[in-house]
Amino acid sequence: MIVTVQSLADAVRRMEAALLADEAKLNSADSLMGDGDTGSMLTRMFTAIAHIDFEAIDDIGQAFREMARAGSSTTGSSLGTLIIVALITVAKATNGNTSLDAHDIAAHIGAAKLAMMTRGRSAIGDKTIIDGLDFVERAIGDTSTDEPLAIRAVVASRLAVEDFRNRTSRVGRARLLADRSVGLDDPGMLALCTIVRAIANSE
Amino acid sequence: MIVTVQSLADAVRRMEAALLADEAKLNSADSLMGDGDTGSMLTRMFTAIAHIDFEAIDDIGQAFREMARAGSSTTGSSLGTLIIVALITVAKATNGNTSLDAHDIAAHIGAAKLAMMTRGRSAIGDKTIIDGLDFVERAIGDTSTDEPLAIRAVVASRLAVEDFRNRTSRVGRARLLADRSVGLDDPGMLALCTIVRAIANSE
Amino acid sequence: MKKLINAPERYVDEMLEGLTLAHPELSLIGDQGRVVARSTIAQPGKVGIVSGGGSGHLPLFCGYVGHGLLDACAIGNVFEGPNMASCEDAIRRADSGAGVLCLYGNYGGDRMNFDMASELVEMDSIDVKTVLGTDDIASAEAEEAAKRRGVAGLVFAFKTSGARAAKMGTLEQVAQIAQDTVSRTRTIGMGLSPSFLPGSSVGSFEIEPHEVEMGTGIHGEKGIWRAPLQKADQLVDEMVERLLDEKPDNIGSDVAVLVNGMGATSLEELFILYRRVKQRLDGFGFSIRVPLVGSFVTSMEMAGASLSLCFLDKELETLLKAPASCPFWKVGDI
Amino acid sequence: MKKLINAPERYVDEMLEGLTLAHPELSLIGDQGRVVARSTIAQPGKVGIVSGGGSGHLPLFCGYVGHGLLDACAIGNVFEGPNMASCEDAIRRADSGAGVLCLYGNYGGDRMNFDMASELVEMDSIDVKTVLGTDDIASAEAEEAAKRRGVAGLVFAFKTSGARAAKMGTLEQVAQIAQDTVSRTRTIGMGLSPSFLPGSSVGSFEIEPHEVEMGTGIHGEKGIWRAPLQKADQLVDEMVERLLDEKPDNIGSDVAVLVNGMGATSLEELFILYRRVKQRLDGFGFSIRVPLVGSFVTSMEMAGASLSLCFLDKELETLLKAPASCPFWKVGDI
Ligand SMILES: Nc1ncnc2c1ncn2[C@@H]1O[C@H](COP(=O)(O)OP(=O)(O)O)[C@@H](O)[C@H]1O
Ligand SMILES: Nc1ncnc2c1ncn2[C@@H]1O[C@H](COP(=O)(O)OP(=O)(O)O)[C@@H](O)[C@H]1O
Ligand SMILES: [Mg+2]
Ligand SMILES: [Mg+2]
Ligand SMILES: [Mg+2]
Ligand SMILES: [Mg+2]
Repeated sequence: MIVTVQSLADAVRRMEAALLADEAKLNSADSLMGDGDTGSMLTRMFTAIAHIDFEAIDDIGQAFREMARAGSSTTGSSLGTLIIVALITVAKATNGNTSLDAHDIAAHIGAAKLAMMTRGRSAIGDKTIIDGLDFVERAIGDTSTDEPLAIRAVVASRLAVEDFRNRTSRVGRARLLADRSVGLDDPGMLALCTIVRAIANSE
Repeated sequence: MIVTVQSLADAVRRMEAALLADEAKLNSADSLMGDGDTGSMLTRMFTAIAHIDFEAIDDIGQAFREMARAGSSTTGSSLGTLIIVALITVAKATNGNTSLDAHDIAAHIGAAKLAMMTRGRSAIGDKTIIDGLDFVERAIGDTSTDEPLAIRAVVASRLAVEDFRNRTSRVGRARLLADRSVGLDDPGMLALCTIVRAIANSE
Repeated sequence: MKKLINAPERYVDEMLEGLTLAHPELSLIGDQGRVVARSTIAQPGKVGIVSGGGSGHLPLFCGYVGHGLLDACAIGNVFEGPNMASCEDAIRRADSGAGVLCLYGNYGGDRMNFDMASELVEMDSIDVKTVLGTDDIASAEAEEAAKRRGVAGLVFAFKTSGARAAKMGTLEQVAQIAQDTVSRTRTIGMGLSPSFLPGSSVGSFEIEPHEVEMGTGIHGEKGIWRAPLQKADQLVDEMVERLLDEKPDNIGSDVAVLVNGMGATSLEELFILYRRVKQRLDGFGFSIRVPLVGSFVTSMEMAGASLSLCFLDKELETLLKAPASCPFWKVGDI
Repeated sequence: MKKLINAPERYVDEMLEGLTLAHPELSLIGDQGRVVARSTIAQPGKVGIVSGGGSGHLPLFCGYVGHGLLDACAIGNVFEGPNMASCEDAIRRADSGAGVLCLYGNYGGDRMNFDMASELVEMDSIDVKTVLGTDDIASAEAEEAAKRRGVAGLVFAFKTSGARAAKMGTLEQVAQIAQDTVSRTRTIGMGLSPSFLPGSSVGSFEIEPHEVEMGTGIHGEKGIWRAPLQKADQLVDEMVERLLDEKPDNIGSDVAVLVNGMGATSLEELFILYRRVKQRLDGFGFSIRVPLVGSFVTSMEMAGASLSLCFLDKELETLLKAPASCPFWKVGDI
């Protein structure tokens, strides 16, 4: 299986629709500890990304770069910027190719995750989207099963939410609020679920 | 019947109590067209007036002057200031006397009313406390009946309210709001009812 | 209503204490400590300018005491005029031999107390002239313009007459400038939510969560109409048109503009309003010479805004741009 | 929530348009029109100072662009950091050859975008240094002070570093002053009612009509405790004590104070708070050299206030008192 600009463009449209559908849910998850804008920000961002004229692009690296550019024009929020960082990382790695091999997806996610950690000054275990990506990366990279990639990714993104629900958040308003985060789902991890589900939902 | 400093002091204490009891009612009457402070302002004003050491005063003109001074220290509101103007007028007219004759009350009210009209630039018929005083002045001055003064005054202050209820206000927020004032009682006239009732309630 | 206060009855005095502690260039004087005056007395021979009014409108009134503006200010309780003694103290303090202009809003209590105080000081040969702000076009019909109340537009008159006094104009000249400014100024307000007297849980007016009221005064006085909130541009369009409908005769094309916040309305919103005001005035051929955007005259926590236009001539423009300095407003370098 | 706007998605751009129309000394630049810069470019050789952050905090951030303060400011959507391109445009605009200080609050999005922009401009040999405001003591424990967020106290750092830059300090020196100011500044806020993102009916935090929350951030971030509203003096006492508990080592007795309103809180209340702050600081032997009271850093229509202390040395005091001028704050004569 390979990812082409065409299939990427289709996935983007599904992501936009899925984020729109989950907008209120994500906002309200963020409003419990944060400023309540995760859903609105991502919807705005992916609406701009979905407006890219993918037809005019051959190079998949170029497509990711345009996605980063379009996304960046809409936000400077933490989560939005981290996603842009991820897109730039993948864009650099795939530049010059017309497609991306499914076998490389785990490695791309890993590289993106590292770039996000560097930029975000956060670590595995902080209860952020990074942990969601970490789960997804490991699930996709798992060679001991022949369950479809897409299914494994969706399940992993959900498992990450479950796994972290009763742990404490370590970014944002930091330690003073940490206790309150126990029992709450991280909005970035929830957003990753929405995105991964939309990508997987290809039929 | 005469009014002495002692009977004036007693009346002041009754006025204070009556205004306190009617505070909320007067505020809410004022809030329909004005700023909702008639009751609170008058309570504050008469609490200060009631604190005067009337025992130490012989001259009734002096007593009225002290009332004006104490009242003035608490407010610069329209109604409060008009009452102070009235007190000053009576103080000047009675200065040097130890008491005030009941037969002169109508004339004192008339003089106070004129002073208030001059200072307030308002006229009979504007639907203000002036009209209430006008009714009371005429009722007290009426020589064709031997109903007690106090009763006549109380009845007149209420009749003024009834009489003006469906007329339009001509002071304050003026013409643009005039229509809305139809059907509403003027807070200054209501306050006069409270005050006159307290004065009359001497047993 | 939640307020950061200690006790309703200490509200005004503690506010004044804080104000003068934070701004040592202002002093609290008068028998009852209800007069704010410049700590440094103005030079002899300068006409004094006094204002006053109820509390709850900061920066109005006492925030405008300063160079090129007011000399003293008498302060009343919340939404009540200053009492006679405070008016008298303020006038006496402001007098340095050249007379005093009393310049305040056209409210019954304020006027009566300033008038009585003026009569008293005139007995001591202090010259007093009075000019009343009457800019709120929603407070009375045009035929009764003299009955209108003074609201945010008063600030223009403070500024022009203050500058004229600083240039050592006579009382006659200073009062003339103030009157000229008032005559050329028009304001209309709109309210979104009321203010609350300290200690009270009843608002200064009642309004539904989705409504706006056009024409509200700075104490929450009722306005012209009330309807579901419209877009900012639509509200501004109506305000501009209502003001221009009442523009004075024989004016030029230069205007000063004040987009004023009533307290709880954010600067962001005021700039969104100003953007449209500018578009519309440009469209009508006016040229904005002095744009002011901010909370210059408030009503505590009331949400809403007002728009004031002052139709300028060259002299008023020069006076508006002359240096001035008070705690809340600095113009140019002194 | 009622706001005087046209459309949520046009909120920021229309606000910026209004701001720059009302203040021609500011210009809107950048590809996306999300950079506010001084219309007159600073003299060559002056270190540039750039800030930036989300919208909804006026006068912060872009209101502080002016002489003796900021040179340019990158603006994000409401409560979101500015995007990378805006940060880059702002830095390039502010550079006149002597390098640029990026001085902003310690928020994830802001930091990532400024960092990426800095890396880009450094490729063009523009020197960039970064200092982050971290004054909000409620946003992380003392052991993790570097994780704290920048709130109202940032204004002190704008002022001191801006003055140092105006005196033609080197990038090193300007950054040092900014860092020194940040290190000596502590803030704590309290919230009474939330703000609302344009178009949203859900507040930035939830609070009962009779409650106060101690320690809220300028986006409504949750605080330390919440309880029925207390008297102003009692709240101030706790705030002063919490700040003094965390005062830096080796300080003298001089302080600058900022009693800041979050938006809907009236100036009257701020002065009532200041009165007590002054009493308490006097009691602890501090001397207030620079008292600031007003809405310097807001959260739209949020009600509440914050208290910032900057523990001064002679140099910081001189810099705080040096002339400066931006639309919302003028110090001295330029
Ligand atoms: N420094 C960071 N490192 C990793 N993830 C982060 C970081 N900051 C925020 N996030 C993620 O972003 C989410 C918050 O997203 P969002 O509400 O859109 O951003 P903002 O905080 O800018 O409003 C968090 O739930 C978390 O998953
Ligand atoms: N100029 C005036 N002449 C006569 N009566 C007046 C005048 N102004 C106000 N009043 C009276 O005062 C009442 C309002 O009182 P109050 O609410 O206490 O004063 P304020 O308007 O200062 O808040 C009115 O109902 C009216 O009877
Ligand atoms: Mg968020
Ligand atoms: Mg009233
Ligand atoms: Mg009143
Ligand atoms: Mg955000």
